[in-house]
Amino acid sequence: MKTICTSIAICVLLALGSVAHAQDSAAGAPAAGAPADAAAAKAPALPAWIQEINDRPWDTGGTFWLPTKASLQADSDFMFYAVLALSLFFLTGITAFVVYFTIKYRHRPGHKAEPSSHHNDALEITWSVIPTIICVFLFIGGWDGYVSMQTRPAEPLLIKVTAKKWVWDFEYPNGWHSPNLHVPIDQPIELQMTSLDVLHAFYVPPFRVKQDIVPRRYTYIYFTPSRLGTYRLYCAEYCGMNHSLMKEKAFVHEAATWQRFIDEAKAAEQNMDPKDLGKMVWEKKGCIACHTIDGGAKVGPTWKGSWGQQVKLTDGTTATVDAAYVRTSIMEPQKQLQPGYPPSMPTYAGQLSEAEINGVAAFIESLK
Amino acid sequence: MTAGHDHHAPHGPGSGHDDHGDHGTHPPGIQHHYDDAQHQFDSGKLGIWFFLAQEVLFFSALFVAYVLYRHHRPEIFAYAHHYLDVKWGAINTGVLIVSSLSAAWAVRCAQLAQRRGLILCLSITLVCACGFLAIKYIEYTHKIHEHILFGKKFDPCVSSGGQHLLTNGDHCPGTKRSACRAADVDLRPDQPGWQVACKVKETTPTGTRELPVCEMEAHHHGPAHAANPPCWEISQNPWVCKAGDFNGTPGVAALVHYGDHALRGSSTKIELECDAAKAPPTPDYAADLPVVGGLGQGTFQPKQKLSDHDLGVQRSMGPPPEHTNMFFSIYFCMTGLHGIHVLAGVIVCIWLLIRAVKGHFTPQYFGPVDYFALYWHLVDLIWIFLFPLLYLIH
Amino acid sequence: MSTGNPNVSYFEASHGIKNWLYTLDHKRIGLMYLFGILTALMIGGAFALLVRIELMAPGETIVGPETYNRLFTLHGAVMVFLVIIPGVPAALGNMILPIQLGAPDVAFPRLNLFSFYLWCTGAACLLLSIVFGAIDTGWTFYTPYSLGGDHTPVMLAIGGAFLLGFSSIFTGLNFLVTIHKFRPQGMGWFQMPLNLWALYATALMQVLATPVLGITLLLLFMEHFLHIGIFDPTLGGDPVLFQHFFWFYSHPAVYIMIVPAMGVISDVLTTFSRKPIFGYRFIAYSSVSLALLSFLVWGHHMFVSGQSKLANMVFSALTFTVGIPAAIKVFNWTATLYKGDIRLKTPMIYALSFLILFTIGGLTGLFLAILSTDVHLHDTYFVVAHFHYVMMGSGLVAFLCGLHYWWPKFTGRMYPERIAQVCAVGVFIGFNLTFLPQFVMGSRGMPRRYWDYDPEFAIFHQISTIGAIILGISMFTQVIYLMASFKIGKKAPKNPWGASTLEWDAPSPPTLYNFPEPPEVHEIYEYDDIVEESPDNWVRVNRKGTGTKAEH
Amino acid sequence: MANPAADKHHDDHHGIAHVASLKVLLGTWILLMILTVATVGATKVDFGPSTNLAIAMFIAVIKATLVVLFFMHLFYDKLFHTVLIVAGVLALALFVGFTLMDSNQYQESIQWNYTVPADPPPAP
Repeated sequence: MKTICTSIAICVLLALGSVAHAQDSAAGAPAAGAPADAAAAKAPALPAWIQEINDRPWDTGGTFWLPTKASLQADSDFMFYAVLALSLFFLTGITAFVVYFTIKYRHRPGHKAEPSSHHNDALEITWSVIPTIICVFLFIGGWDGYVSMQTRPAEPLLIKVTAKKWVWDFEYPNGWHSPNLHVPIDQPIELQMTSLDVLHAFYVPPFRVKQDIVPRRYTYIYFTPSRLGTYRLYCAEYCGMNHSLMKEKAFVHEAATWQRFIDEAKAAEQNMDPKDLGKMVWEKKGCIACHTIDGGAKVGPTWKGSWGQQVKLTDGTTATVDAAYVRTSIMEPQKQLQPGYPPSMPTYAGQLSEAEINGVAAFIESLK
Repeated sequence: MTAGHDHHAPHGPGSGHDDHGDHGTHPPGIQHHYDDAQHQFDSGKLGIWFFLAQEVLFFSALFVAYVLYRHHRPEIFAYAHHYLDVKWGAINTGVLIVSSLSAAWAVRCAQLAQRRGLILCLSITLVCACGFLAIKYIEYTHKIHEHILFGKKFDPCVSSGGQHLLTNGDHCPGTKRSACRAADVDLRPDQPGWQVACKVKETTPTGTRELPVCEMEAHHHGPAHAANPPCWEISQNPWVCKAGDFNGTPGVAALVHYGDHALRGSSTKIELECDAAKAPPTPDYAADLPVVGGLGQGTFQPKQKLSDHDLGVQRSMGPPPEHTNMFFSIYFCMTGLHGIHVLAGVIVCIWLLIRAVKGHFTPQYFGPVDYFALYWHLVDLIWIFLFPLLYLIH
Repeated sequence: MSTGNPNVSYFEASHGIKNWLYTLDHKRIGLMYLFGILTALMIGGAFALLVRIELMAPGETIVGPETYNRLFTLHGAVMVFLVIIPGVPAALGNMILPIQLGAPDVAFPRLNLFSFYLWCTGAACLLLSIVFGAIDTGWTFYTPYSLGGDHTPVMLAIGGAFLLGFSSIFTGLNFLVTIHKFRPQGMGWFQMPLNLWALYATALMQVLATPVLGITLLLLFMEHFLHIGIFDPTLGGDPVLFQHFFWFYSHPAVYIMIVPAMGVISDVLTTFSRKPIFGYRFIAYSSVSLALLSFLVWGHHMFVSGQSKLANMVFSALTFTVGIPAAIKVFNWTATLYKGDIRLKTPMIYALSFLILFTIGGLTGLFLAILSTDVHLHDTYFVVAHFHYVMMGSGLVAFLCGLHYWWPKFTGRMYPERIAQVCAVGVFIGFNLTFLPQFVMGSRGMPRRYWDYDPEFAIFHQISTIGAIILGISMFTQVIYLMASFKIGKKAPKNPWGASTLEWDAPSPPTLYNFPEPPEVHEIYEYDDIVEESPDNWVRVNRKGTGTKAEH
Repeated sequence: MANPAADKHHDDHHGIAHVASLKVLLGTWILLMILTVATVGATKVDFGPSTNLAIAMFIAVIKATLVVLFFMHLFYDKLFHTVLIVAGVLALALFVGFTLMDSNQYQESIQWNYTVPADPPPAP
């Protein structure tokens, strides 16, 4: 019996280890350690000061327990520390009693259990009522901290968030789209969020805000940034293979620089050379997750040297890779599937502007 | 060894089926670990009651889904329940109640050692149960044939003019739901004729403006409309015609209907500008209906506001509201799961019939019959709630 | 009833594999459950170790993202459905409940066997899904992600969980009727051991909550294959509705995991302190009130998942009411140690570590019940640490405590005491080393289910992985020496711990119908009547009868 | 089929469990049939959607209690069995109530008539 158990455990370990390795060599994750976007080649097209801001590392400061406080919603830290103190008090109390009793009344020759009352209603009532009172206070503290997060401020700055399998897209009032969040300081922000495929969650630890993003529905977050800096932005609801790579940055700017930033970035993107715009789309809109530009194998076909090639499609027909081919495979990817690749590309209809589609085509063309 | 006994059918799809009665060769008596027949019977009774409480919970999620969707999207239920045939539903309810009576009677016969009565009652229950399943089979095949199914497969025949939507067989006078958009709904398919493309101009003392013509909106005037500017709804009354082949039969343009409240003041003049090429010759029918003549000067008076009933009928004529498939998802889940429980009951009833014929049941040992009857009453109970919830929507 | 010679131990009552596979004897079924659960525990533990080794360093260490997602999903599914839900009730409960009641068997022996085979088929389906590519949806199957991807593994996993659900329902139903109808004369509701109160409360939850899991998985199954659209937003469904359905079962499920564990601890603490339990009625009532309150609080899993403000407020308030009975129990257990005569045998070490770990688990639950802190802490490693403290730190530790406590009784062999104590301390240290850093990492913002994480969390993951290895080793050694004790274990006396509940009057291992002759019911906390004749061998001295009271 | 032995109403408790008298069985059955006809008839009259639903539910509850009390012998049976079935129904009501309370709040934010974002105009 014993040998059976041990052998099962060992072979499960080995089988999974080996299967795992074979399956994943194909996926190939970005270089370990370095955040995904910093490794991308410098995009010369953006003005220097925008690029400098984009490359700033995110803030890893904060106390032992909590990250830096960067929004008014972070006042909930008081409740965190209150409950922490309360818990430590009760924990040390219980542990002290247990250890003390175990040592004092440990079994030793001649020691017998002295008779003691084994029920004392007064004591029972006290240690039922006291926790109840504490809980009432905890609930009230939690509730009014939560309400400040959930009531819509007077006239918030509306930023539309669209989450998609493994990329973020923030739309600013001037119509500029960016994978990173840029917000002015001390301005109440409203994030109107929706998802295009599965559940995601917007989570910026320093802002202490988190809200799931549900497909075919709008969910909202209201917060007011209160500290300049760059903070990490995570997806907190499990959403599939690259859930752990769906990470971006949230920037808090001065009010003036924020306005200048989004205007100049938009302008830069508009008159950017299509090739560079295509490269930026490839990085920011999630193409990088499946298509390589250096000929390497990944989930989808590589873009390098594919321009003008005759490609065989699963339905037997052949097509040349040109602007029309790129457009249809962006809009209705399921129509043109190359054999040997999983049909898992989602449609980008309505998510890429006209300039961006031409940019992608130009970028692929430039990858001779 | 003594014949053990078990008390209920732990079934549910895919989980295999345990038998109900005992199958020991020993004449039915008391299992070893019970003190006496009373102890064994009471334990079984308690076991079956726990099982019934669990069955109530097993159906709970479906009732939650039903209540949620009916509360939030009543138009789906108002529209879709026309597809269900109340006649068959009522017959099924009757059949189940009869089978419930015969099951209860069977228990009585078992207790009074009336073996023939027991066999008769169990057979009646069995026949009724099979009848119930047969009726369900009829209803399901009708729906499958009409494509009135759940999820993506919901593609029934739509817009059959004044009558309700029960269509028959292949003849689908209207358009398939998947093909039809609100605009090209043919509301009187059996009368070919004209669809008039019109524009509405509102001249008020301050000035005239052209109002957008909303397509025929089958939904209720929910918030979606609040955002749009006040618009005119060309709501087709039963005699509107369909665009295309004109063969001279009479038709009338439209009944213009300004939202839900009466016209604002008499100074507003509504003009209906119509496309000459499609205007039919002067139709000759009921006087109070507006007349469209010539190029666009047709002035007319709006009819009185439609009663709820008329609105309901009108709504059931239009294309199905968004996501009507949800009703049928819930309908098929509820009646399907209930059907599976009836099927399990049938299997158990057959098994009990065999044992009754073998004379296993005595006034001291009739547990299985009693537990089966309790289970059967619960299945009947669930149908008692399903029938009004699904079939009798108003 | 089960066949065989009734006056030898149930091992020798009948031989041959057929007599084991078709047995109706609750002890054999309990033992077969135990082997299945220990194997599943090893498999789940292996997945956990692979997850922890992968998280040793940011980026890819041993596996890529898809396999990592499959590993943590399988770890969750195997541990929840196969190990921790059937653990104490099905394995230990089946073994001990009838003997503690002095009954020859459970109320419906055949249903008991049917539950076991449901468990086996469910387990086979769940583990078979690995062969077909394993599921990567998380053990919660959240839609709409779980609706995509290839269907066979998800179908198998859902089918498996469905069958395991019914196995749990029928076990619960069996226990409820047995406790109601098979109590001997003189054992009223308040003369029963607290373990039975806990099993009663658990069975209530099993019977009333698990069917909702059944219907939810059925709907998910139909959603997957027939696209009925009830959870798929593109067809009008609502993903939050799935979460309501799932958590309406899954919160009572987490109480199905912890309440029987509390029952075991209530018995073990009083035995090894040689002193009646403090506040018997309060502990008994808090078990049942936990069972009832567990149906009210499922919304606290969904505070940030799109649930409305009103519902969040209501669920947050109700969640605090669930905390109170647990607190009462902890206080009563600590009071039981007062003025006792505490022997630190292995079960007692586990019971004391349960007390500490459950206190930490319970208190960290407060952080997550408070709305404003939960928004920050939800779906981070803080939650992972909290539920591991409650499920593993309390649930599994109590399972091991009960396993060691009743091992002599149902195997007739003593486990090696010294090694067991070392392993118990190993479990305590390894567990704390693994999960304390995760609290800090979580509150600093490390999200859950991340295959690649930011470098600033690396130090916490490394400590956690080392702890996991220590934990893995001590768990693994336990399985070895427990299995070895079948052959080389010392013969176990009738009452090695001097416990006073009814099962210790039965021979170990018990005969086919547990007691050669109907047992005599005693007051359960009369420790003065029980005297230690020789080390680990206690004898009940009948004061009324013989009048002589052996001196200590 | 008629039971020749004198069927005194309340002498049934000498057996293992209560024997339902024919009068009660047939009476309940007839009542159920009448109520079914009534509930179908009630839909012919238009009291407005909510009242119609209330009437249908009221009749269904009466029928359900009839079945539970007389066909399932709960009227003559142990109280604990009633507690059980009531517990099941209460859990169901709790489930429905809480979920409805929650989903009531977020219905406006659901994009019910979701139109796929229009494709950008084709390249000039």
